[in-house]
Amino acid sequence: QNNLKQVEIMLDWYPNAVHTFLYVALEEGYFEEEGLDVDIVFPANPSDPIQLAGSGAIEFAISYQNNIILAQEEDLPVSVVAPIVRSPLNHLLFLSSQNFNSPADLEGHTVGYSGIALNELYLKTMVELDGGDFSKVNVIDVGFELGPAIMSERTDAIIGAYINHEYPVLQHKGFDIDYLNPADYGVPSYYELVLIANSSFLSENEDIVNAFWSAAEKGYSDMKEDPYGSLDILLQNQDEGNFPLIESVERESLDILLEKMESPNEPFGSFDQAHWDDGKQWLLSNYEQN
Amino acid sequence: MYFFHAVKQRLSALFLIIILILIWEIVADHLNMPYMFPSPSLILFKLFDIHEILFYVHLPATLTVVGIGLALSTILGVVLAICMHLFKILERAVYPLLVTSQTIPIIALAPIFVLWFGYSIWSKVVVTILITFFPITVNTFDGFRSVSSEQKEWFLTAGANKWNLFTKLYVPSALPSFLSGLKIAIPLSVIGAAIGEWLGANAGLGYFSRRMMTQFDGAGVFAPIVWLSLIGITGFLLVTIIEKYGFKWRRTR
Amino acid sequence: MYFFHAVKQRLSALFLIIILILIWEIVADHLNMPYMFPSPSLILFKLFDIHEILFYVHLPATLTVVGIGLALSTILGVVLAICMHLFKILERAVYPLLVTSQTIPIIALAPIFVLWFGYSIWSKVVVTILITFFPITVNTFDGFRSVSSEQKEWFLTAGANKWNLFTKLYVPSALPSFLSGLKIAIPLSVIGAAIGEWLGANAGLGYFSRRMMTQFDGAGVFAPIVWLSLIGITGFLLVTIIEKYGFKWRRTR
Amino acid sequence: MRSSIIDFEQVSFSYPKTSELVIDELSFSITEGEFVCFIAPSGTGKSTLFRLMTSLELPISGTISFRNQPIAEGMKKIGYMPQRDLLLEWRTILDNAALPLELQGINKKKARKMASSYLEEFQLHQHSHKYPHQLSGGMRQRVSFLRAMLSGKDLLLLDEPFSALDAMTRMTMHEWLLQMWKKWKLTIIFVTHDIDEALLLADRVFIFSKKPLSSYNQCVIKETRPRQMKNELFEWKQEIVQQLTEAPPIHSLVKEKLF
Amino acid sequence: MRSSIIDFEQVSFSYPKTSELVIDELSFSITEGEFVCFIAPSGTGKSTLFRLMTSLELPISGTISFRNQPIAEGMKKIGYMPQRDLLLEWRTILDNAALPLELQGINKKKARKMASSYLEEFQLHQHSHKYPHQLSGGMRQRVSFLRAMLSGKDLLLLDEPFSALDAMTRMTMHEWLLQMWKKWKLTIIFVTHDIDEALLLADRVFIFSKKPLSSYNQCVIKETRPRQMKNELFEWKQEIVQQLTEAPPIHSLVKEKLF
Ligand SMILES: Nc1ncnc2c1ncn2[C@@H]1O[C@H](COP(=O)(O)OP(=O)(O)OP(=O)(O)O)[C@@H](O)[C@H]1O
Ligand SMILES: Nc1ncnc2c1ncn2[C@@H]1O[C@H](COP(=O)(O)OP(=O)(O)OP(=O)(O)O)[C@@H](O)[C@H]1O
Ligand SMILES: [Mg+2]
Ligand SMILES: [Mg+2]
Repeated sequence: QNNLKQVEIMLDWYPNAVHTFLYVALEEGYFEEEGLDVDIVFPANPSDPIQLAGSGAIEFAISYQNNIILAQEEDLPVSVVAPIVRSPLNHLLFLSSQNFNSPADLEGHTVGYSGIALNELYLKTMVELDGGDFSKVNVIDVGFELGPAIMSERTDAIIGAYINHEYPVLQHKGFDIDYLNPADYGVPSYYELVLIANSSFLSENEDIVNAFWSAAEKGYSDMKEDPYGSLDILLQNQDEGNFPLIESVERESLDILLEKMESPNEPFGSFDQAHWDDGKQWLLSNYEQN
Repeated sequence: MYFFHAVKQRLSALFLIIILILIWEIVADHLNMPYMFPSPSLILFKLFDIHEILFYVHLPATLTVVGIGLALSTILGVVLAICMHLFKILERAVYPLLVTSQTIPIIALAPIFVLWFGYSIWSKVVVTILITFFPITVNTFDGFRSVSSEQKEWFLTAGANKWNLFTKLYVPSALPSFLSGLKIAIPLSVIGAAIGEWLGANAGLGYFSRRMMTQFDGAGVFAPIVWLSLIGITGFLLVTIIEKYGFKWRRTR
Repeated sequence: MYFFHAVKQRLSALFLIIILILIWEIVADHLNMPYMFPSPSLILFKLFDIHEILFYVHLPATLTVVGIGLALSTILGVVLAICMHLFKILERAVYPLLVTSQTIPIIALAPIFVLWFGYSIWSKVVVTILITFFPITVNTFDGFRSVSSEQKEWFLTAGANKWNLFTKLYVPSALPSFLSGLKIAIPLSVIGAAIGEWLGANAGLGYFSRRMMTQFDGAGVFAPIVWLSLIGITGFLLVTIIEKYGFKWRRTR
Repeated sequence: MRSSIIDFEQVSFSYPKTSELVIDELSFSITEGEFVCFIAPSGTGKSTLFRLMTSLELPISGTISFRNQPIAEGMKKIGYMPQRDLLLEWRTILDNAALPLELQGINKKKARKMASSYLEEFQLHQHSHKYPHQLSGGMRQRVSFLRAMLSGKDLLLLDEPFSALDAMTRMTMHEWLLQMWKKWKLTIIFVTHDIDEALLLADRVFIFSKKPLSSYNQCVIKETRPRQMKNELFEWKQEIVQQLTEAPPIHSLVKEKLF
Repeated sequence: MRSSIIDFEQVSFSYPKTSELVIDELSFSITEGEFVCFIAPSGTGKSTLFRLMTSLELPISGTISFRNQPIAEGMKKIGYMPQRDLLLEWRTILDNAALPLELQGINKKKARKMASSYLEEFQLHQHSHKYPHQLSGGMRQRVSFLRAMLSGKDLLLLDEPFSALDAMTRMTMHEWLLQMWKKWKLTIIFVTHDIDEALLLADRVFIFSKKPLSSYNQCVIKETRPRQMKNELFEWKQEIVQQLTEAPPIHSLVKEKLF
């Protein structure tokens, strides 16, 4: 146990169904078999995983494709290890009573986004493709508190929320929620979640990165075989009170996720450079800072 | 003449600042990680680069919050201190509550204020008030308490009514202490406004700085902070000047 | 005997608190929006419900940060105040910097601390120090300045050396003012720890509260805040007791 | 005989949290318009008597009356000059002197003008814009004295008002005080350690010699004013000193032709 | 003749930010072991002279020397009792009195014990655990006096040390002071407004009458001590009062058989 190599991975968010494979790998001892002692930590802010991986404070992190591209443009030393969720989960959510039918209806309304400014770009693309005037939409950074923002009707809609998390959770709380999919309004598909590593760590410790990934893959195949059993491992790992996950919600979530982590011609973790580059091109030509 | 004297007085501060900035510049250049440790020259450059938007959009937004928050909190704090001073029962009832209110980490409650007040200016003002209210109240109240009982007794025997006692003895006695409180409160008000903006805003220096953070723009994070510091320093200096010219009797010492 | 007296003294505060809580309960029941405005009874219930984890996991984490932060900031603040008092040049050089440092909204910089220090305890301790440092330093320093020149002159003519002057005149004179500063700093330290935790932590009362916010659990947001307040109040009362029993000469008034 | 203005009846007093009795069943009465001096060793309780008269302290037994009313209500009719001058550090001399006038509701400008004319009489006018810490001890004392005089009250309690003054200045102040006393028909109680001063000013001198204060000897002086210092004074002084030390059985000396 | 301990040579002084001159080219010299009294009207500059001797203020021209050295270096050899007692509010009487001993490096316990025995001589021992604000004016003054005496210095500057004391207590203090003066071979400069006191104590009385301080008359008293108050005193007093008022051309009175 003493000669295990210690590494840290920072999740993109608090643990939920999408992280099941990591917890399975941990619980079943796959990491240990690979000679790794893995510590899973969660961020306090949405941009922390990239930045901490960049600063070298942690070895691995999970983040979003477009955010990673922007970070690399700013010379943050982070490199892709493997995509985890292959298509967007990020949706525009609102209470059904708002009766938004298409993004242009958002004109004159307030939309909250999580601390990632990229969401503004998604929203702008959606509104403009629908023929709306984006300058008439009031956009507000509400940080991590996406759910409360619409529940309390302080914002009319939120973007940056996940179709597999906030959506079922809000429904579970008894709210009638509708959503619009950015992909339907001109936002090209991208890898929602990507495993990354600090660049210099990656180049100096390729064996460790490979070991980490093969353990993660083992966790994934266990999860695919017995989704709900694996979910139980995650649920057991939650410390009471700390992140009480709702089993039914997480099951629903897992069902959505499994389809997005792997497709018939793209196995789990496979990286499509062309897909990445297309996304990058769209991003860099549309994104302007500030 | 006087101006040169004042400059000379502050020369050592200037000197220290310059040295610190130089060290910073060298270290930053050496590390070469501008996204987390930008050099001062980079920040200065950024400051000019985005001057327009900082000065005309974000500065006014933050100044409004700081101004309203500080004004309200001064009024509330002073009124409360006066009431506690006048009515012993209020002191015993309110003082513990005040302390309690202060220990509530606003940060943790602030998201809830946003739910209550919405993303209007008021959620930010409330945070500012909550953080500045305590030093003002406590210092003003301590100022009232510092009046010696002998002085008070003399006023009473001289036939002073409550109003006289208050305006001619308590107010002048508590003034220095109140201003000390204000000096502590002004920098806190800037912090309060920044916290408020962080919780939900689409303008303001605190908001802008944090936004740059998520965009990995280290210099952009620091540039609005320079402005924030300027607000705090200006306010602080203002109070210091009032102190200096208001209390002539202290200067003759 | 004394105990009953003390209780009676505080009866009015208790009374006011009870009334406020009752009003809160009624309003909360009426609104029926527990995710943003939980009733006190709900919070109390939650407090018992998650008592174990709050008390054994999150409270110790926060207490450690508050303890280390406050201790370091007291040491630093007092040492700096002493240095500024002893060396005029330092006063002129450091005081303006101190003010500037204070006006930097930590909130906006704190994410960067996280980059520097990671999610270790030190990023939280640094935030706590930055927020509590100013009141302690300023109050201690103002305490030194409050010594009348007449008293100082007497000590000089009586052949006091610097050390005598310091221990027998300046320290006792500045003590009340230092404790006032500490009273302001203690609640701020709790806030500092909470801010720090919000920015990067896996344990702590502030972290937990914010975590509950994303879970739409209103009562869960408030429950750790009750504990945070208890830390602040306990610290504050401790200083008040020291004041009361340390300054016998004031009590005889 | 005129009616009494202050009456002590079996008054006892001790400071809270101390066990020693400062005043023990003391009774005396002072007549309207009288000029009375108190003489007693240091620390016997003269200042305490004043604190009782101004109801800053309350007796533990006995009653104090002002014009036959219990004291609490009469308090605001008493002008008081405490032993330690309590000038306000943030006000100039002129503003300190004007303070009692302001407290009587006179507007600031007029109050200053009035105070200014008195300062001139005290030869302090060239210092009127200084702050208290810039004055000499005797100057502070005179400002404090003036402040008590301007309180506009019928009964004045003066606690060692001239202790920091030289003989000449003191004489001027005596003259001025007697003049005011006559003009405004004041009643004055005056604490001093200077027996000459007591003999020069008082209608009656109270000599307290025991601690706690319980009984006193008195010396009634019928000589008209202005009185002149004379050589015979010395004997009477010696007599008073003796009374202070040996505390013989209570009796009154009446000096018809002292000067 | 013994050597001089303090020398003023053409000293002038005015307080910063004021235009008036307080001291104007004053010269005098005081001999080792002398007991000197200063008498002057209120506000002429006696306390200022003391502030100059302790180098709390610096002359604008002229030199002050202590044992023929410029003053700054001699300062720590001077014990000073300021006019306003500066007792530390947070220390008991006993601890206030022990302070100068502590400053001399004596440990706290021993300092207290020593101070305690002196408090007993001053009959303040039953108050030794009180705080300054619980004392009467005269008691505070005695503590402040004791504090200056215990400073352990050869030269003592006493600024109106007994102004708040009654005749009897004052006599005790006089005796005690003279005893210490002899025993420890002190040099004492004593400011007082009480001419009797000056005549009873001093080898030499300086009479300053003009403002700014520039010249003085002096009265040398050769009578042995202890001196007794006598009837003839009165005439000499009158003479001094006259000097204070009229300021005749400088001359010295020498009183061989005053008492
Ligand atoms: N606030 C107080 N608390 C306790 N004891 C006090 C207080 N004030 C005065 N005393 C005590 O009461 C006694 C009488 O004091 P008081 O000031 O009346 O004396 P005094 O006659 O005015 O003396 P002096 O001539 O020295 O001014 C003294 O023993 C003193 O110690
Ligand atoms: N700090 C100061 N600043 C300006 N002027 C001052 C200051 N201290 C004293 N003076 C002035 O200097 C003059 C002399 O004051 P000083 O205190 O020496 O008088 P004194 O002889 O001791 O009088 P007293 O007998 O009343 O104590 C006075 O006119 C006074 O107003
Ligand atoms: Mg007295
Ligand atoms: Mg003087």
